[in-house]
Amino acid sequence: MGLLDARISNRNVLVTSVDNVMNWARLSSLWPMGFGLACCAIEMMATNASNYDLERFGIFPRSSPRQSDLMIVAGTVTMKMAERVITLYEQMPEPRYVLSMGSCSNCGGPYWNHGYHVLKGVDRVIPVDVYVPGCPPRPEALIGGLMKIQELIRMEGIGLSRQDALKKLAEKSVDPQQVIDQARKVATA
Amino acid sequence: MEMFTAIGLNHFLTISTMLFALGMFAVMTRKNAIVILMGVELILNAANINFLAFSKYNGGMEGVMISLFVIVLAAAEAAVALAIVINIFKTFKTVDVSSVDTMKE
Amino acid sequence: MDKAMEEAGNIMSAMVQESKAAYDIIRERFGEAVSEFDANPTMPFFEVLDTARWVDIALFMRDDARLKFNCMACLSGVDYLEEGKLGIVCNFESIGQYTHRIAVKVKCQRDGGSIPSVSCVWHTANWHEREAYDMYGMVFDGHPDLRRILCPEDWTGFPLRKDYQVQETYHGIKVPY
Amino acid sequence: MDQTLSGFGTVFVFLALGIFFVVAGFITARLLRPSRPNAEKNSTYECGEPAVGSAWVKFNIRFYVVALIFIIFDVEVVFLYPWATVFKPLGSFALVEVLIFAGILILGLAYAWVKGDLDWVRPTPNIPKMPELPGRDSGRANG
Amino acid sequence: MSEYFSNIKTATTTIATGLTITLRHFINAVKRKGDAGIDDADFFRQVDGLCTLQYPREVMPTPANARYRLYNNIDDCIGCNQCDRACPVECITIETIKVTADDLAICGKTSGGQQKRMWVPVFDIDVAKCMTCGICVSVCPTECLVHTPVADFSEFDVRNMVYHFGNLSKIEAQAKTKKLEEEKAAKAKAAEAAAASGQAPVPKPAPKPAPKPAGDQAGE
Amino acid sequence: MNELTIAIIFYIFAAVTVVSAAVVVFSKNVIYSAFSLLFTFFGVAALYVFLSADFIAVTQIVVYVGGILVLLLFGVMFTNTIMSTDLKADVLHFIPGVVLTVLLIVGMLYAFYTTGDWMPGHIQLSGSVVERIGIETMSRYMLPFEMASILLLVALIGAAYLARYDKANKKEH
Amino acid sequence: MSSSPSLNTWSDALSGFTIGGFPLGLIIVAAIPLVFIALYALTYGVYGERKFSAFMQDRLGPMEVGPWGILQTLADILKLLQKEDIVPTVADKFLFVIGPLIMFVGSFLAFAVLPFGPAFIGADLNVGLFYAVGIVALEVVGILASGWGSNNKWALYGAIRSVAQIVSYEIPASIALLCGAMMAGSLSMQHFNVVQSGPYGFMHFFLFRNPIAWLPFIIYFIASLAENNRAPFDIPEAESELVAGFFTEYTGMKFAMFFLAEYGSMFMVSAVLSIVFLGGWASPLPNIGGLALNTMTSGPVWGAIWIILKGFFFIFVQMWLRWTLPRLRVDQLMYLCWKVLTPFAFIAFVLTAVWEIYM
Amino acid sequence: MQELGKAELNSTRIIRQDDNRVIIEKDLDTEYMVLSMGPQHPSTHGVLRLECITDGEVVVEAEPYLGYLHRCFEKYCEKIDYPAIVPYTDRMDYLAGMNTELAYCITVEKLLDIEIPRRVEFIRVITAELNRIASHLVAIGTYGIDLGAFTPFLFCFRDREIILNLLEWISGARMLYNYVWIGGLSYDVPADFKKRVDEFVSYFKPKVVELRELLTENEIFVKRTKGIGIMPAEVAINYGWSGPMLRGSGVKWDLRRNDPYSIYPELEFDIPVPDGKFSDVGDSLSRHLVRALEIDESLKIIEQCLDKMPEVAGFDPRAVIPKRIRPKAGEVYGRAENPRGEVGFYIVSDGKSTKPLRCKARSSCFVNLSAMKDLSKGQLIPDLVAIIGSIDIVLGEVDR
Ligand code: SF4
Ligand code: SF4
Ligand code: SF4
Repeated sequence: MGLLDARISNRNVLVTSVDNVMNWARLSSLWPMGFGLACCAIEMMATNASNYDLERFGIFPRSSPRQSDLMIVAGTVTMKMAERVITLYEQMPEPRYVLSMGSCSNCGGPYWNHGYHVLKGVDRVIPVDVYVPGCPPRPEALIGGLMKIQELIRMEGIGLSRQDALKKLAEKSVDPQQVIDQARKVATA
Repeated sequence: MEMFTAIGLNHFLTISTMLFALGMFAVMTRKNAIVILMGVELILNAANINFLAFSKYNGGMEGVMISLFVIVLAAAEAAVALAIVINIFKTFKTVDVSSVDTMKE
Repeated sequence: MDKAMEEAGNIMSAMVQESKAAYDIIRERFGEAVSEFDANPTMPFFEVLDTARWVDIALFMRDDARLKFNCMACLSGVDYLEEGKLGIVCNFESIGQYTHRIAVKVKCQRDGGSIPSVSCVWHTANWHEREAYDMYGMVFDGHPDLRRILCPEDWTGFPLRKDYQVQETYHGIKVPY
Repeated sequence: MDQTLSGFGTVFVFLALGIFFVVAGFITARLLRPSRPNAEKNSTYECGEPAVGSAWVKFNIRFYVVALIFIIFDVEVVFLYPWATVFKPLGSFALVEVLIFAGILILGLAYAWVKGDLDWVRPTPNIPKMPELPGRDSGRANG
Repeated sequence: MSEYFSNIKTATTTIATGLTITLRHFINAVKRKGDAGIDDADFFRQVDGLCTLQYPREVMPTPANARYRLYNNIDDCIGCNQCDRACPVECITIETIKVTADDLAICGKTSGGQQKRMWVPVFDIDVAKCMTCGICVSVCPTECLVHTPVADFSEFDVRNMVYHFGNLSKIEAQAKTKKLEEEKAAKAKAAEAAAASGQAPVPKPAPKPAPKPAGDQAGE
Repeated sequence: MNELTIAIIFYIFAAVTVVSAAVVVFSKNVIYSAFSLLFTFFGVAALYVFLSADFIAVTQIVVYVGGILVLLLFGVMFTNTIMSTDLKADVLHFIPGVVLTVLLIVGMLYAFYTTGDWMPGHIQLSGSVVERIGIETMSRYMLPFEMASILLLVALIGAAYLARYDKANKKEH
Repeated sequence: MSSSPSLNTWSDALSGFTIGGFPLGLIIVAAIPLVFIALYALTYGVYGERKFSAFMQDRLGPMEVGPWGILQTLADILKLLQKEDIVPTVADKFLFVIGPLIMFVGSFLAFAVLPFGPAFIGADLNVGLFYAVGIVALEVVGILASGWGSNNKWALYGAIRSVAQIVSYEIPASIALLCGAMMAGSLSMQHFNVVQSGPYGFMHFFLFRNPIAWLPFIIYFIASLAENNRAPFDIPEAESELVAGFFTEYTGMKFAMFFLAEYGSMFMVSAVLSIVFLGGWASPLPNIGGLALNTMTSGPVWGAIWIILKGFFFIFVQMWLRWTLPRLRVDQLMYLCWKVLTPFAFIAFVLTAVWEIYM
Repeated sequence: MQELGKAELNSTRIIRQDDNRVIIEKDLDTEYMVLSMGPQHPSTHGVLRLECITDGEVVVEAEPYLGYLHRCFEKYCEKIDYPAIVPYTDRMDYLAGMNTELAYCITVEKLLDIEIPRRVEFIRVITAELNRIASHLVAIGTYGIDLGAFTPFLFCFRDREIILNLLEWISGARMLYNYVWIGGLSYDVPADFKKRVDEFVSYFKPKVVELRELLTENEIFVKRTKGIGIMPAEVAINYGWSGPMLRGSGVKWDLRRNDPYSIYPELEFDIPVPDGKFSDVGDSLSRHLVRALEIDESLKIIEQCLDKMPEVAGFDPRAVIPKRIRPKAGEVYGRAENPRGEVGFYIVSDGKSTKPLRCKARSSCFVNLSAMKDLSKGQLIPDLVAIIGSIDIVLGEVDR
């Protein structure tokens, strides 16, 4: 039974500072599993490559799920692949995060209506933390998504579930409608 | 107390005896050829401890030199013996010495 | 359609003429086993009527010195729903020998129909036939390894048939959106 | 007390510290980390597929031959090291002696070389052939 | 034997070549390429050196026609439904209410000066599904549906990615529907009355609220 | 104080040696036997240090751990399969083995402890053991030294031949 | 036993304060800084690798974790501490756990004989060099234990490959080092440094003093790459073939142990290389006339700086190679070892012996 | 139950059961191991799975399993309009979207029988060749990774990034362009386009040389790939190989020459085939070389196109795009030379609907990969990786 499993009711200064250190470590060293499915994977590779260089954030891909913290589901998950994705996800040690990259893994994307063999969203089989939209998402978008994951981790803590963290985040984050309004402003500007 | 704290020749001899006995036991009772080989290695180690112990407490180089040659021997022995074991295994599909000697090719 | 055929019969492009020449050789050898030549300007083809001779025709096409269709460029399954048939369309060409190209159609019954496999003539037919089987469900007789190739082994139905209904769940995962 | 020990005493301390370090690391990790095992998590990794069979199979004999040649030369090196510390005063005679010693073993290397034990035998790969005609049951091999 | 040595030689030289190349790059690492976008005239000014762009801090400008997040300027949308029908992914959902005659002025005109005849209470784009193919944009007659260069908009919840661009709230929409119904009823009544009175009213055009002609003339 | 420390370290290594040797012998799993041999060899190397034979100690590590143990492990891995045969090694002639072993231990220990004058006294070797070994091999032990090389050569040739030769297949490969 | 009485190891220097003959407590005191140097070398090896590789690849490398990313490794280790520990059901629990331990201890033990300065060495064994060569054996067993214990096919492939590779390359490596030992006439690590230091700086280094020394130098360097599973010899953990080699199944702290062990041995071989052929802590700067550069740059502190610099230089070269070259195949690896390096090592051995005796 | 293989000297049999699991029956000498390589494996380039039956390090047989990325492209074609299929063709071969689009569009154009403006053709060829370079860069880069060289990969991606920038500039998207439309293009090129592409060509030329020195000429690389996975020309044709794979086997066959489309007949370029000096004809190295040399050829083509491209004032690339694309009834098989080989579309139109009745995509990788099983026999695992890498598969295209 480790500390990260513990349920702590009173969160004093000590706990929070331990939290901060541990969260900092986790968010600074997110090792994704080198795992590409489709076109998005190429953009993921491009993000890893020199021009965007994910290693700046301490993100560098490991090929074994055992040593990775983050699963970037980059591409179309098909029915045949779904079970493998579950297995691979399960084989990652906790704490683990899932980033769904691209329309396909968000919700089936371009293949959602007639794609009989396409899983309509990877969140049907594994819990997803952050959804990155785009088809394929630009490297910038992927980096943005990873920063969102870092934001999420920052909110986590000993004895806090992921849901709590999300709630905490939701309190801080903006309403999606505002995003649109903002977009409107950007577009009109 | 003195007997336990002042490490002397007898301590080493005792250990070497134990190793030797364990090695003997393995050689005598185990059926797996590889474990028998391990037993032989234990015996050689026990012998080496004795050589070195006597060498130290007698102050000559003989023990050291002989133990060196024993190690050479052990290496050669291990190489050849394991090659034989592997060959036995290839032929009889087992490393069980008790069944090997009753088997014919 | 008819008009187009007529036109094509009158003025055939060089490519179609080449195909026609190749067809004539086959026709000469196999007679009624093959249908009339369809001088489709974009893809001239003929149909194999006697499917049992399909492998022979294929072998002849590959090995005859005048044809040398050594490359099967494509093999597509097709569902002829109205005719109640399934079929394959193969595109052939001759690499390095001639410039002629031709397409061949082979059809079989929609239910329980089978087509002889030509994977013993062209390696490439092997996977293409598996794919056609996977998508349409026609059986290729004599195929060495006729398994589904794209869909999972335990997938139900043949997705590209016109009347395909997608299954509700697969291994407990919901399939439709 | 024996002087040798003081040198090796440090080695012992390193040993103890090394073990301590590892164990401390493990214990800290144990205190920190979550532990939520499940069957799937504990299954063997094989690229996402369920593993077929155990990995504990007999391995190729070639590796054994490598270890074999290694051990022989290892022992040789054991003799050469003490010699290296004193060969200058001992002079030509010792050199000749050692050259004979090494030469004999190099003979062994040469033997292994000639016999192909040093070659990592690569099987002759299959060069694809044209498909075989029907009628024979050999579709498998080529298909 | 000569092969043995020539092997060693080629290996050494080619490895040395490779090492020089990487070393050159290592030394060049003092230079940086900068964030010139492809639009900039000096895009190729710096060809060696680090090419990493530290994204959240430095951004390379995207070209003007970059197709990322969709944005609908609903003020210009005439609710013609073209985009919905053209979208291969079917990720646009449009519901329209015909504008009643007295509302035409309120509803206003597009920036192109075209009178809008539809309320668009629901204009949802599921950007999670969208594949940014740009087909919808290319068919939009008023050019109100545009791709913005904003690419980075990830979410914690995929449902947040359905963007609602509609220009009416639910209540308003209900009100407008009611109004339309009333107007229709009124018209029907008027028509009835007219029929009863024997006057042939101007026949109402297509009942479907799809101003197709408008779409076609600007849509190519 | 320091005597005690040394004694403790000695006992630690002695215990490691003997216990792991016991595991080697009594373990049902050949792989465990092989791996605990590592600790035995290591412990014995430590004991060699106590016997001032530092060179031999390192040699022990180099040859036994790096060579023989690896060879043994390879042997185990080649000849055993979890899948078909089990890795358990059966015990043969158990009773006579125990009897003989006990007799052996008792007899030897008796001999050691009753013979009072094993130790003529602490005679320290002068100079470095390594250099002494170097000199001795070149002079007094010249012949065994050269013989060792021949022995090794023969062992190499023989073992390589055996490993290569497949009797069932009647061919070298 | 100290074979070089003129030298004081640090522990010897402190031994005056002990009450008994056996300064265990002080050895610990002496060892701790070494441990920290070792750990420092390990962690900054990792960071350095990332940065160097990044620069060679036109990238920036770690940037966001601490200024210029210098806290990256710390974050990695801290993170690995928090990771769940997975022991696969089918794995052999005992071997699975013992593997990383043996591995780490093996690479750590080697640091005991590295001299970091004239009086700054853990243990100046008179068999120091031999010890440094031999202790690798522990790693071999650790690798086998973890590979077999994982009961994973990739891991087993990785382990067996790795072991075959390490044991094979130990032969040319040890013969190459033997050449160094012949030049120095001793196996004591300190002795190497002493005989290579002098007023003429680098002129005293074996590499420059002896016309044949470059051959064993290169042979040892290549062999050490292979012993550390460094590219182009990284076939045991070849990502594109074997996923992650023998540590495929390891998570969290256990994986960290492998990680640290790998970088530890990297520093270790680099240090050995510089000690045996490049004078270790001896300053390479010569005294030129009145400009006593050498004298100025000698001493305990400078010694540590020099050896760390030299070590890091070779680590840099290792990385440089790694990020330049493709990987060899296993048969090519064996070819290189047995048919190129070993014969050349023997040639070097004979030449060195002849040179040393007759020149 | 099928028997897959036998060990030589005893009764070991590898059996594929009816439920398609492979089991090993009784083994005595060295054991066969069933090793599943993929779907998540660094060197299967996506989600290919190879079920290798290995004897030690030797692969007895490797059976490819596909379909992990089967995205129902052909189903989609029957459900959506002709122009809407274009973005889906992008997603088929996502590394060479332009080329696949082009293949699809010329196929439909054949069916529609329309004349394309010359400027459009030039732009199409330039973008397609740019995309070919980008695609080959990925192929070469990932091949480097497969063989353990990481740096060339990053260099390739660095340069590819510039091509992506160029193409994004033209089309608005980085990878999946939807730029080539049936009968035209979605936009005209930007004003500076010629200049920028010219700059790119002069920037890129030294980089190609650098790449060659770093990777292709490296002795280790050569030793790793030379003589591995030899495919004789005749069998390659029989396997239906195309593109660099076929040319690697020494067959001078390039659809841009042998079944010319667009303006390729007007352009001068070589078709590189290995001469057997640097590599053995038909081996992995040849295939790699062909790709590397094709980059040069593509640059040549681009330069020529830039020279010849007509400038038309007020040019509208959408001018000849039919309002409603509804081809007359007919069948067509059209194809183009993609970076990975021949990509063909077999389209059946019934003349009534705006959707094809049947659209089959003939995928180059699918066909190229089908030889994998044959090529893999008796290879070492590292060689297997080298062979897969040299086939340069894009799973999106294999599985469609
Ligand atoms: S989201 Fe788009 S780019 Fe990503 S995998 Fe799906 S289709 Fe490809
Ligand atoms: S960009 Fe394409 S997918 Fe997205 S809404 Fe428009 S038409 Fe649909
Ligand atoms: S096509 Fe344009 S105007 Fe018509 S509904 Fe869509 S966004 Fe509105």
